Amino acid sequence: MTEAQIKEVIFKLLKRIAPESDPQSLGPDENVRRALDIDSFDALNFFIHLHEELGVTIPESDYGQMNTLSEMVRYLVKHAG
Amino acid sequence: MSTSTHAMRKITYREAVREAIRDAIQKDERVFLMGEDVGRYGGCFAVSKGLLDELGPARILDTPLSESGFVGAGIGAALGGMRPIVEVMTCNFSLLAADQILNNAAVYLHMSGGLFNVPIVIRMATGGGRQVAAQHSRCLDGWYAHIPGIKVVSPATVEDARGMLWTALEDPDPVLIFENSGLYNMEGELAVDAGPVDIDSARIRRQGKHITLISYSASLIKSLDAAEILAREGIDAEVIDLRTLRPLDEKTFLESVGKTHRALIIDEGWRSGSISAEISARIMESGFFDLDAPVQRLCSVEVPMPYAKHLEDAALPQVDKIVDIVRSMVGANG
Amino acid sequence: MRTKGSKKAAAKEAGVTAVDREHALHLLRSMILIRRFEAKCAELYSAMKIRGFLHLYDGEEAVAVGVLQALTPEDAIVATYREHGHALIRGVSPGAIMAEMYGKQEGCSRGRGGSMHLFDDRTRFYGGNAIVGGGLPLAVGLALADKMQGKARVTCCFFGDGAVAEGEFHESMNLAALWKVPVLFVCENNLYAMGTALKYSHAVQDLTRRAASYDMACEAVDGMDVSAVETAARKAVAFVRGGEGPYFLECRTYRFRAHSMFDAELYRNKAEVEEWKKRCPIETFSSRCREGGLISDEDLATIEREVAHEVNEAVAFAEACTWEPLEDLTRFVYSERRRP
Amino acid sequence: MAEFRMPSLGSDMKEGTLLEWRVKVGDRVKHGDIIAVVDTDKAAIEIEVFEDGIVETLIVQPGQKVPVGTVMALIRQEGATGARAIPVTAPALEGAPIRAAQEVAPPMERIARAVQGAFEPSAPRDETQRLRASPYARKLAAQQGVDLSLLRGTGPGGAIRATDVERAASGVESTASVAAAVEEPVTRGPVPSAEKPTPLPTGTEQPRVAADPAAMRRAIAAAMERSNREIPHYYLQTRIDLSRTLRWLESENLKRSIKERILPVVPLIKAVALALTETPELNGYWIDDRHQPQETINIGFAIALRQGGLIAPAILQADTKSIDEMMECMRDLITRARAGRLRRSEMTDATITVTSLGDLGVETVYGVIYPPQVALVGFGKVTEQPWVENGMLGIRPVLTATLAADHRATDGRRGAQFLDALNTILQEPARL
Repeated sequence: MTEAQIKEVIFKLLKRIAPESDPQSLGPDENVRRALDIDSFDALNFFIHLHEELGVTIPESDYGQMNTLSEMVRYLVKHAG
Repeated sequence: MSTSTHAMRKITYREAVREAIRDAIQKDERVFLMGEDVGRYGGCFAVSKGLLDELGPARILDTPLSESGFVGAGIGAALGGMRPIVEVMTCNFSLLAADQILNNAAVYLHMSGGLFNVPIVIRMATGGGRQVAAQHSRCLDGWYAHIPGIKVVSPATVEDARGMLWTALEDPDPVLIFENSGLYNMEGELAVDAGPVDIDSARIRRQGKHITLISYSASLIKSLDAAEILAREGIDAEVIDLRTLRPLDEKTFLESVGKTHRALIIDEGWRSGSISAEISARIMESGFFDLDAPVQRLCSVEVPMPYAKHLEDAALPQVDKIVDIVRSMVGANG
Repeated sequence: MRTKGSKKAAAKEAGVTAVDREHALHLLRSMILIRRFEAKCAELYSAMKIRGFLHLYDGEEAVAVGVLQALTPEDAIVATYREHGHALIRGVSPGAIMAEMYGKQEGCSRGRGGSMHLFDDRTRFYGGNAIVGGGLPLAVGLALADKMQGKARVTCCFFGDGAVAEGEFHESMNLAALWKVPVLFVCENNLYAMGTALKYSHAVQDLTRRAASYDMACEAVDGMDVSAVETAARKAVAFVRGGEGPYFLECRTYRFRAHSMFDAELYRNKAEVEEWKKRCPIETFSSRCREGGLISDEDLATIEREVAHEVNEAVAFAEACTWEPLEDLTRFVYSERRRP
Repeated sequence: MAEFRMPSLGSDMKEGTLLEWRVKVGDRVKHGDIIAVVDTDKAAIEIEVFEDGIVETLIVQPGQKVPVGTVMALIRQEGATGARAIPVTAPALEGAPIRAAQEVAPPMERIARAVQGAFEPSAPRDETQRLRASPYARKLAAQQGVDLSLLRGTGPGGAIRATDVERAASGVESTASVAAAVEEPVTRGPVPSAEKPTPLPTGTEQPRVAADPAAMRRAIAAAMERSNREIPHYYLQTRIDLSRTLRWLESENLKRSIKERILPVVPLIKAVALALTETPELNGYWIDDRHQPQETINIGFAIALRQGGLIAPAILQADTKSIDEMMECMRDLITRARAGRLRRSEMTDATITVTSLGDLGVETVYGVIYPPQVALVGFGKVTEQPWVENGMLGIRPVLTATLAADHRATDGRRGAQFLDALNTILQEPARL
């Protein structure tokens, strides 16, 4: 899966959680949860959806490595191999 | 209510009252019947027919037309240790004895600070419907129920006609029994060994869930007839027989209204200041939040009773009127 | 009748028939007790200790005192709203009567009746009935019960001339005569039905003729003369107790005070009252007894002293009595326990 | 001609002062436009119009104080259909005294208005057309959380009867009561459920939530205003060492798939439920001047909505739910809350509210109690803090828990006992 494909999935899922937002306008190093006002529930849902879409299981301990768009892409590229 | 499982028999309301009087006089030597024409005539409504011969003049006393005199004498006799059954021919004439009933019977216990109770039973015919016009058609059951110190009962069934008298005689205080003259010929099933019944509670004569019809005496019979008609239309009316108008058993009708959320009171008395007004007020006081429709009343039209049949019929509560009101209260646009 | 040789002679001399000294003292004392007790009531009424209606018996004492001599404890009394005297002489305690007028719970009717409704079961005192004529049917019934139960008791019913105009009077006279029940009807004819004189109330002013019309035994007596009343009452009671049927005794008397405390007495003149006061039952009886040597001035003083003490005791008792608690307001509307 | 009347914005509002007109004669207005600002006893409030049309007359002038129900302006409808047409005498009547301009709406229009009104949660009830509902219907509606103002009655004179309420509650709509949709979170009043004590009166006092953020804002405003006005709050706060709970949670989550993972707030809510079993006085209502503790523990959980506003649906019988059940329940609630599909009991049955603002970094929450509840528990962010235990200094994840409680119902001691119980439970997470 390419970086672009992964980004597309991320945008789609974020849009589902925050329909009024424009995820594509996020800066690469912007804190996603803060920018899109995503609470812990939505965050959990986001990880669940990522698991469903990409088959990646993200352990709780790794949540801290996925704060920004670039962090997410990096992590997912690595684990969705 | 009879708990007897024994054989039943057909009996008229009149016979049931007569049987109750005979039974009471035979059981208790203090009991006697007095009133106008109760002896040789056999009772204005033939209730005591034959009792003079059977029980003798010491127990069946004809009185002159002196309502105040003989009702007062009954009160005195009760104070003096007897258990009189005083028959006032109809409640219309009881007004001539109103002084004795209200100013003596009802207050002696209280006025004497509990020293002198008056164990008298006063029976009287009540109600209209026999084309006897304004002076002979009053329904004063509820009117007397206004008075603290007396108890007012209105038997509507042969069972109550048979069973209320003894309980009333055992009561230490004055009890007025109102027998609706329209009921004397009514036939009903009665246990062969039917005995006393309580005189302080109402009865649900028919279970239902859509509306509560609250009534007593002859109007109860009309209410039950109306409920049958309504049942065919799918309206399930609960019918309550008050039986006792004072003290009023409000628990029974409040519980019923709590279940059905609607109440129609059928009262042969006039509407203003009536027992139906009292019941309605009590529902407001204690059952307001259970109501899904305003309490309605069907009472006698507020005219002195006219003689002509069609006018009299129109003045009294009737089955078709009950049915109409219930339909409007329960129906789709009610 | 108690008689003692020498006294009897003295009494006869004094024009007092069949009254010995002891009895004379008793009669006098009874009348004075009523008079002084009621004078106290009037005083207490003005002091607002007693309220409601207060009807005083001033002038009529000879009737209650005379009639009640003839009754036994088994007999029954039905009285009117002017009944303090009857209750006192019947033996209801002055303290309980005074407490009743105070409205206290130790009153003879627990403060439920007041002045007009004194009751006492112990002495078969069936009350102070305040509906004029209302007590008569009741008395007939009490007598009927006695007759039915075969008891040789008499019911004595007091009422005024006003009651004679009531339908209940006639119904009761008829019933009593018809059934021959043992009632002694005592009409206390004081000439006024409240403020309306007999002559303005009755087509026939000889009230015994009413009784006669029912074929009832009857007699009219000077109600200001206690001995005459007593004598007539004894005769009447004997008749009634003998199973002869009812009896009508008219006691012609006069009320010295107003009808009730709130009465301007516009309907009679002072001269008339003064004229009647000359016939005061206490004065006349006491004079006769003294003149006849039956009693002394000292006796009179002793009576006055004792009565004053008794009245004061009654007032002290009533003052010390208690109010019925409000929680008991609705008691005695219906019986609290069934009587057998 | 339609009349624009001084609305009743609460049962205790009897009159209002017009502050300003936002329109002038001849302006075209449409349903929902703010056309006036009215000063009430509480605050200046913007008032909307419920008619489309042209402002014909402005009757009340700014500064005037008028009773609720007073006609303030007349709105002339344009391009109306036959049914809505002005009577033929209209020209003569236009601009005539108000009385003459009264209009009786034809039935179809009334139905249409009712439907419209149903979607218009902020519609102030016209006090001159008092809601006609039977006492039993009101009782039922309150018990089941049905908003009577959204129903069309089938009783005499259009009175709402029990059957209308039951129909609405069961989701079977009567023709005009579409908006009483059970699936819609139309009711926000945390009213006791059936068999519970007397609920809040229905009507304008009962705030409602709907898609319209402004309306929701007003609903929240009304509830919070009432809370502030009526409830004497007291606040208690405590710091809780959450290390044991978090450690336990971590190990629990390791056993679970990602879909089954449990968020930290879940054990906190469970702990609140368990603590309430020890201090039941905090679980319940203050109604009719009476403290009415409830047996069932239904924890309202404040959920912020993306479009603004918040909603606090109840986790029913929270004390009886396992951690997993509770997580599932919360997931479901949040999903449906955001989709606007909460069930009535969830909207109305909360007996206490928990609000957790830790996601946003807030350390301490001082909550406003949701009437008629008597307590609100607030959780802040879990932060690492120096912590002394047994004389040893260490770094621990620490949570600040606060209790806002109604002083009419309980006293500080009871509140302190609650926080103490909460702390104790969180130190023994196995109990969760």
